[in-house]
Formats: sequence, structure tokens, C-alpha cells
Amino acid sequence: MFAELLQYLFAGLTSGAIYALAGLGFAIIYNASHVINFAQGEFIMIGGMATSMMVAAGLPLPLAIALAVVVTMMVGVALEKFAIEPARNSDVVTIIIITIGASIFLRGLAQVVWDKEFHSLPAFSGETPINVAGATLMPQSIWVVGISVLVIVALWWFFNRTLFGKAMLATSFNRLAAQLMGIGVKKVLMVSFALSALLGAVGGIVVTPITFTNYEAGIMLGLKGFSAAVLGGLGNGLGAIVGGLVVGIAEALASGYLSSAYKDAVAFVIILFVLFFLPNGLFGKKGTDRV
Amino acid sequence: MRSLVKWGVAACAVFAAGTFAGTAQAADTIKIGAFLSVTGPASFLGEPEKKTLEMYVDRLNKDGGVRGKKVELIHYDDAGAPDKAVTFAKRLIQNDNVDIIIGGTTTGTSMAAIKVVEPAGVPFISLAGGIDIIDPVKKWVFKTPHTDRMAAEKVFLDMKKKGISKVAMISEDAGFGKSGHDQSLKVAPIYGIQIVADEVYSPKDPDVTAQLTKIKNTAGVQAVFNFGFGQGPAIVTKNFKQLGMSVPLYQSHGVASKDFIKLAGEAAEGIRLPAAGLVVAEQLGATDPQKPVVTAFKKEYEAAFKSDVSTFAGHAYDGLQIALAAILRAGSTDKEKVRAEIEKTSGYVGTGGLVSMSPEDHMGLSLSAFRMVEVKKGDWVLAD
Amino acid sequence: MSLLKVEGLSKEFGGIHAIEDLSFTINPGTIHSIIGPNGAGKTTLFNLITAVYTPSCGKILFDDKDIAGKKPYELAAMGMSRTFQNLQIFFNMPAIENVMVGHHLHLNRRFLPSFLRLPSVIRKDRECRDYCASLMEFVGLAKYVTADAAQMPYGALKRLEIARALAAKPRLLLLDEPAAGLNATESREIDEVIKKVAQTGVTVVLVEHDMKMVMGISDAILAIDYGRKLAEGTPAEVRANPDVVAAYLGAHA
Amino acid sequence: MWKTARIGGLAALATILALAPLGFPNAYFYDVAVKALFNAVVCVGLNLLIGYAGQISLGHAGFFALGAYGSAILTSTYKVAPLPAMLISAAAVGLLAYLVGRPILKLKGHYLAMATLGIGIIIHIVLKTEARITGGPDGMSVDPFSLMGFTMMGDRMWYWAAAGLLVLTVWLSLNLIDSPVGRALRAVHGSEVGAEVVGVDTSSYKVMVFVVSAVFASLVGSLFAHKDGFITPDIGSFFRSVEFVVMVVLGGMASTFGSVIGAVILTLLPQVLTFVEDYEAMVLGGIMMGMMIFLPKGLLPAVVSQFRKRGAAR
Repeated sequence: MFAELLQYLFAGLTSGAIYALAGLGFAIIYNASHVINFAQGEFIMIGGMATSMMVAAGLPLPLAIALAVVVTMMVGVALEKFAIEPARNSDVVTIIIITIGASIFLRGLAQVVWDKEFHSLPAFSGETPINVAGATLMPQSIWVVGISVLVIVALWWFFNRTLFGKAMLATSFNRLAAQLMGIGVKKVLMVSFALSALLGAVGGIVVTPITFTNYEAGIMLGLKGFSAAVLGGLGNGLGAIVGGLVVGIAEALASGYLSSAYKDAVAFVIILFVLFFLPNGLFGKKGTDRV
Repeated sequence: MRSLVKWGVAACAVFAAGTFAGTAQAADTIKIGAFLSVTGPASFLGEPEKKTLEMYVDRLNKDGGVRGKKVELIHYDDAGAPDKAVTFAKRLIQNDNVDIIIGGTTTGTSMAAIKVVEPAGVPFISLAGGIDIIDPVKKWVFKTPHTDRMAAEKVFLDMKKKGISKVAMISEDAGFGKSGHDQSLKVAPIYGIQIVADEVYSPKDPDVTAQLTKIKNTAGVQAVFNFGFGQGPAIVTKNFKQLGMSVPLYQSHGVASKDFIKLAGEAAEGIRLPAAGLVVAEQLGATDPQKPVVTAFKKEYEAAFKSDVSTFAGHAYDGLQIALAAILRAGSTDKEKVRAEIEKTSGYVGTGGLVSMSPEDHMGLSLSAFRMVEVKKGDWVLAD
Repeated sequence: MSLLKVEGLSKEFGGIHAIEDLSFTINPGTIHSIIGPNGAGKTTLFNLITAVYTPSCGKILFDDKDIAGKKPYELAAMGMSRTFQNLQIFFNMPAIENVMVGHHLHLNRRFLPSFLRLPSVIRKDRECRDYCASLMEFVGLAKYVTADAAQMPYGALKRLEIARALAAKPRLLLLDEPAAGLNATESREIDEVIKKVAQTGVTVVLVEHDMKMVMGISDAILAIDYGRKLAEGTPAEVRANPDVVAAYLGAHA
Repeated sequence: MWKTARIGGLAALATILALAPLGFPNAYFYDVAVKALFNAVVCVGLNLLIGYAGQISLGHAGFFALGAYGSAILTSTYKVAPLPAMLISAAAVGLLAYLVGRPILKLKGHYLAMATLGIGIIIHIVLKTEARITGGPDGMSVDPFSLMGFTMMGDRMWYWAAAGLLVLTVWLSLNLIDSPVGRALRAVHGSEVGAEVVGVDTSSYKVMVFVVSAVFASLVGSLFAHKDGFITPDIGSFFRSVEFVVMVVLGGMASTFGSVIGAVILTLLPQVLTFVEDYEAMVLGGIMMGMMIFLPKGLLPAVVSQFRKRGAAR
């Protein structure tokens, strides 16, 4: 009984950590620009695809990872520079369509540059399952969870301890005030895209040994990441993590105890219910309209 | 409001220009139309299908075409969407005036296109697995791949031989897996198989250990049967191993390509599945009539594209060969004649097996076309 | 009989009392001003009276009816209308249509007649347009009748809000800093508009910083600070109140 | 101003629709045109919600699919005639939209996007899973549309029906916008609280326009099902919902004719772009980005303002 529950929780934790990483990317860009970047999933895809293609071409894994991260960050910066910045003063919906266009474009690019096959990476530390109280866990899942934790700590440090990170936070609270304080909003925007691209790439790389990747892998991860970020409360990093874990664990428990066909539906029903009672997500700011 | 008119005219002009481009009527060509899911969730089926058609049509033309006529291939990407398939089928028939249609990568797109093809009276060879495509028989519709029902039958036959009677199913909740799942449930009783657990997953799920745990904890499961394609079955396979499940794991013909073994890695060892002779080309007996065909196709495909051949490429190859042979026999591209000749296809040796069609059977494959294979040391091994 | 009666009203935001135990009454046919330093809770008070916020405790009676649980649009139907300190203009619409939205309650609000463009709807709409144009003229916006709201200057938008509020034909009109951000001339013009409005029998409640204006047009004044009542009475009485002088006028001096 | 644009626009639309078939050499063109017009009707309805009332929905394909499946199931399994089946489906979808709309339309911005997306995905999952009723992911056949012994057959007939429907929809939409209700909707977009304090019951209007747009989607879904004769749950997928929104925004938010143009362009593009083959996705994504960067207000408003500028210069 308990072993069963534990196994479901492990399953949920693995998926949840993946969703959380995807959600964090949304949170960072939202914070800096109030833009929802629907191409976030494509960052994840590019990270995973680039790494596995380079490994397949004979590069050692660490080098492939480093190069893939750089490539993804360049894509992120290019996206910001050429698509988001020129439209900075447009409607939210307009920018959303731009990012959707970008995601279609990047998927198209990946399918032309690479291919349409599924690709994998060797697990970082073997494929021997770890047994815990009758339930099993793959070492790669621990990598995913571990990297997530590391990323959260690093982000916390960046936003609370470095000058630039603080400046970015300030921009999210009040763009005008930040501008008056001499913070370059453009630069903040660019760094936020680079950062979330980095996050996406790292996420894409650590999950590829588990979920594999192909040019369309970003669609589902992007969707789940968005759900995680909204459930947690937009712009809240911790919220995105909790949101991702809630979605992942809800799915696993639903397929274990209810119906695997309806597990995604269960996750969305939970999100809807949370939003009915907490219209700004779990940790979102309860803003009262100033009138 | 003039702008509206202007834009309307401009749009129509662009539209017309785009659709007429490249379809200039050449009198002496045989036009083969294809709508395939080259992008979208079934792209790794559609892509090799497209490549195969292109390669062989090219080769054919270099060799002088069919009876001195060039063959023109017109293909569109339906992205796996049935409504797009309908539109492209119409485009092929009405606008491109093709003589025959090959395609429909998925059962959904094929079924949708049938609504257009049947009334228009154009021979149509589908490359999708669903049995609904040819059962009941439709006058103009044929197909080359084995049906999902056959795959299930082959698997259950193998299980029966091994004395397995209680089976857990886990299937993908998208088209291929869902249809395969339904057919499996239908034929299981015939082979004395009892489905004691029945789980599903979505094509892009990162983890299915929850579903497998449920199966693991179901009493009396003697084997697990997974119906799906894409990366899902590889994840199932990995999770299966992770949970230390020891019963035999069967997969469907949907994963019969080297890529699957690459993705699933060591976890794939010992997996059994029904597959066409193509994946075990070299291991076929020397007297096997399929041997020369599949070895040649495999060699040509792999030389041309530097990637492992998949059964899906084979389906397209078979479709093309059957079509061309029928056109040759008919002596013209008269649609009714070609249709009749396709129906008379007999003893064609293809990558999928021996094809003998009849007015009652528009697929013409028998269960013997499937071979049971097992993964051993990272490769497919004939296990019959 | 009082038009508006506030009893023991309080509002907390995360432990901070924006309004605390406030009681007062407003009589019909008067111009009533609420004054207080920045952050005294004036706008919060407006938001409570118009049901944009829900009180933490206390009661608000409009026409002797408790407004608890009522929505702002229901209060509008009862005869209460307001303007905003932070403009709430419909910038996506022409100026006149902003005012026409104000007249919404007096038009056919059902969906089907609008959808089918019944002649009665068209006729009423045409009348409404004329009426709203006259209202714009009334507040001094005659030259903006055909303008888009997005093209109008700040001062004009303030009046546009007044016109919109008037289009609802309120008995109680709450104006939140109508003169804020305006120059002296514009202030005086607003002043005139408010007086004209009051003459038509509409009760006006005003939040305003412009002391000259407040003292000049008010029949009664309520001074608050930190959400609590400091003083209440005629302009002369309030001006003489030492607490008010200390907390508000003093701070400004 | 309004009046001339209204009547002139309607007349222009009707004229274009009447003349367009002159350029259609065969049934395939009619088929594409019908799909464009169907999408246009959905988008005109959706534009009332997104463009005018300022509320996003990423789940409208779900309502479209429910309409399609409602008609399909009622006509095939329960032998209901197509017209009542269509109306029953639309009523049911309207009721559903009302029930879910009441709570979710309290949400704002991205949270509303999330909630509507969730509704759409749940509908999609149900259609996929309840295979006994819906035929599952491989879809189900739908009988042709017939009314009093007369059967809608062929793309030409569908074209005229769709064209008529679009003109009617545009007329209704224009009516609504320029009416007390329409003003209230636009006011909701401008400032919810500003509308509320002058007597606009904003939450009811939001729900109402949500219901109306859902009913439009459902009706078109029913017609689509009868026309194509075969439907799969993927017509209700998240991508289709996004596609509808893109059509509305690309054409120009809060522009009824813009929605029509957006729908037509986005339906035609994939047909026109077949010649770029593997680069189709890149080109399509690039066009979307480019249009939104350079014409952030959408196509039609940009064109109109160009004309106005030129007119003023003259």
C-alpha cells in the first residue's frame, strides 16, 4: 500500500520537477516584462535536441551540454532582441501571438536543421533503479529534482544578493521607477530572456534521458510549464515550483487511483478549482485595483 | 472599405498563384498524389513515407518512367489533422487531377479522406493501420500496412503458445494506440486471453510508472502488452524495467524500428513484438520470398538517407509498387481500370509480406506476414 | 431624512486600518466635501460607499437601505454614481460613447433587441446620443463631442467622467478629486460645473484637495485623518477646528 | 461615420462573397473557401469576447468540437434531424459556457487564459476518452446535412450557405457593437469598475458574450461536422483554440471585418505555403511574428489608419 503510494509520488515528483523547471522560465520572463513567453517550451526542446545531436556527432557530453546551453541562450536573446523588444509597447495579446509565432518558427527551424526523429541522451549516472521502501526511482529523476533545487537556490541568490538581480526585481515591481533609478529596462528584458533560455536548456538536457526529445517536445512541456506558473501565481518562482509539483503529483495520483485516461483532466480541474478560490494562483499577489 | 476589396482581391490572387504553381498540365505524366503527416504527432511515420515516395519516383523517372510516361509525385503535409487531409485530398483530386492517391499516414486522416475519395472515384491506397479503413470494404480504398487487429492477434497467439492467459494492457490514448487497444479487447477472447488490467497514457507523458505500478499490483498478470508508437513505448519500457517487473513485455508493430531500441536502451532487452520482415531482413531464411525484396529496400533506403529503415517507409514502398504495377497492368491511368487491377493484385511480395487482394479483401495480407521478433543484444532477432 | 448614512464603518487591508469606526450622514440637496491629508482614507471611503470594496465592519445606508452585499451597478440603479481619482475612462471608445455608457441604465439592456437592431433600440439610442451630447455641453466639452476619448487632454477627461456619471441620472454623485491636476482656470470651471449640478437637485459628495474650491462650494465638510473623523460641520466650523488645522491645513502651511 | 462603414462594409463583404466564386476553378477552391468562412464566423463571434469585451479565451475550439460532436452523435446515434441536433447542441454548449463562464470570467488576464485553456483541454480529453460515444481519437463519421428532404451536398452549396451565414453573423455582430449592450461590452474592456459604477452589470455581460461566442463556435462546429463528414477530437485541441485567437488578433482586435480577414488569411496560408514544404512552419511562424511586430493593432486597423492618414494628407 505504502510502497504503491510512494511509487506514485516518485512518478509525480519526476514529472513535477520537469514541469517546475519549465514553469520557472515563464516566471522569470513574466517578472521582468509581464510577457508570457509561449516559446519557453521551445527553449527546452532546443536544449535537449542540441545536446543529443552533438553527442550523437561524437562530442563529449559536458562539452555538448555547454554548447547547447550557449546556443539556447543565443536563441533566447535573439528572440528578445528581434521580436519582443520592437513590440514592447504593444498589447499583451499581441506579444503573446508573437511568442506563439516564435514557437512555431523555432519548431520549424529545428525540424529543418535537425530532424523529426526522437532522440535521447545517456542517463548521467547510469540506469540502475534506486530502491526506497519498496518503490523505485531512477537516478536521473534525482538529477532532475536536484538540478531544480540548485536552480531555485541560484535564482534566489541572483535576485536577492546581486545588484543586477535586485534591479531586475525592481523592474518587475515598477518599471517606471526602475527606469528613473537608472536601471536599463532593455538590458533587464534581455537578461531575463537569456536566463529563462538557460533554464529551459538546462531543463531540456536533464529531462531528455527520461522523456526523450524531438522537435515537438516543447509543446507539451510549454503547456505544462505555463500551467505550473499560473497555478503557483504568475511571477512567483516558488509558486512555479510548487505549481509544477502539484500538477505532476496530481497526475500521478490520478492515474494511480482514479483513471489514467483522465489524469490530465484531473490536473486541470485542480487548477480551475484553485483559481476559483485564489484568482491569482497559490502564491500570487492579491492586488486590489487602485481606482 | 476599399481596402477590404483590395485585400480580398490580393488574397485571392496569391491563393490562386500559390495553388496553380507547379501543377501545369503535362499530357504524358502519371500523377500520383499523396497526403502525409510529415509534421505533427505522426511525423516520424509521415517523414520516412514521404522520403520513400520521393526517392522511388525519382529513380523511376531516371529509369524512363512507366511505359515511357514520367511519374509526377504531388504531396502535401496534413500535419495529422483529418480536416486538412480532406482539403488536400480534394486538392489532389480536383485541382491537381491525380490518377491515384497514396497516403493517409494515420487512420484518422485516411478515414476523413475516404469521404472525398469514394464519391470522386479515385483509387486510394492508405498507409495507416486501422482496420476500419478496409472493413467494411470500400470500392476505391486499399491499404498496405497490417491492421492493428492482426498485430493483436499475432501477439495473443504468441502468448497462447507460451501459456499466458492473463494480460495487462497499457496503451497510448491517441489514435494508433487507442484503435489497437480496442481491437485487442475485441480479439482477446478468441485466443483465450483475459485482459485483467487496462491502463492508458498520453503520447507525451514523461513518466508512466504510476500506470505500471497499478498493473504490477494487479493480481495474476502474466504479461504486459503495450500498444502505441513514438517515444511512449520507450518510456513504458524504461519504466517497466525501473519497477523491476519480471513478466514478459510485448509491444505492438508500431515500434518496429531501430530507433525504438536506441531510445529504450538496455531496457528493451527481451521485448517481443510482431513486425514485418523488413526489420529482420538479413535473418530471413534464404528461401523466404520476402528476403530479396526487403534486403534491397533496406539497403537502398539506408544508403540514401543515412538512417535506419522503418516499417512505415516500407508501407509507402509497397503502396507505390502496388499502384505502379496496377497502372502497368491496366495499360492506362483510367481510374476504374486501375482500381480493378489493384484489387486483382496477387502474389505481390512487399516489405510487409505477401499481398493478395480480392474484392472482399482490400489489404491482402495474412497473419503470416507478421513475424514475431525479440530484442536481443540491442537488435531485432527473429523469434518465430 | 438623510440620503446617505454611514455607521461605524471600518476597512482593514492586511491589518492596516484604512477606515476606522467612521460615522456620518449626508443630507439630500447639499454639496458635501470630504477632506483629509494624503492617505487619510478618502478614496477608500468612496470605494466602500460605492461597493467597489466590501467593509470590514459597519453599515452604509443609502436611502435608508443597507447596501451590504450590493454590487456597484445595483447602487447605480438605486441612484448613486461616481467619478475616479485615477481616471477610469473607456479609452477604447469615442468620448460621446463614454457618456452613453453612463446612460446604460435608462436604455434597453436586453441582449436580443440589441443583437437584432430593433427600431426601438435605434430610436432610443439616437435620443441617448443627443442627450449625452447635451450633457457634454453641460460640463463644457462641446468641442469634444466627436472626439475619441484617447485623444482628449487630462482636464477634459475629468469632465468626461462627470458627464458619464451624470448620464446615469444619479441622485447622489460622488466626485473623487475632480480638480486634481488641473490648472486654476480649469479648477474654476469644474467648480462651476459642480454648482450647476447641485442646482439640478443632485446631492454631491466631493473629495478634494483644493481648499479654496472646497470652502467655496461646500454646504458641509467632513474632515478625516488615518481613517477616523476629525471634524464635521460647515466650512467655517471645520476651518476653525484646531485638529483639522493641525492635521491637515497645518501640514500644508 | 459608423453607419456608412456598417452598410458599406456589409455590402462590400456580400459583393466579395458573391463574386469570389468566379475565381474558383474547381471544388477544392470552394472547400477551402468554406473552411475560411466557417473560421470567419467563429472568429467574428470570438472577437466580440476578445476584441470588444477584452476577455481572452484559449478554449473555444472545445466549444466548436462539442457542437460538432453534439450534431454527429445526435444525428447518427439518436436519429435526430440535423437542424434540431445543431440547435440542441448549441443550446447545450451555451448552457455549459454559462455554467463555467460564471466562475472563470471573474479571473483576469493570464489567469483567465489558463482557465479557458483548461476547459478546452478537458473537453478534448473527454471527447478522446469516451470512445463508445465519440469513436475515440480516430474519430467518427457524420451524416450529410439535410433539411426537409433537401440534402446539402457538394462544396458549392456549402459555400453559399457559409457565405450567407457569415454575412448574417457580421450583421449581427455589427448590430451588437453599436448598441447599448455593445457599448457596455466595450466599456468592460476599457474599465470594468468605470462601467460598473454607472450601472453596467459587468460580470453578466462578460458571461453573456462568452456564451454568445461559444454558441457561434458550436453552430459552426455542427456545420463543419456535416460538411466534412468525418470528425476527430483534434478539432477541439488546444492548437485550434490558439489558431482562432491568432486569427482574431492578426486581423485586428475589435474589428469585425478584421476578424473575417484574419480568418481568411490564416486558413489560406497553409494552402498557399505548401510549395515551401519543410519550411512551412518557419514561414508561417515568421509571418505571424512579423505581422504582429509591424502591425501590432492587426491587419485591418493598420490598413484603415493608413487610408485615413493618406486621406487627411490630401
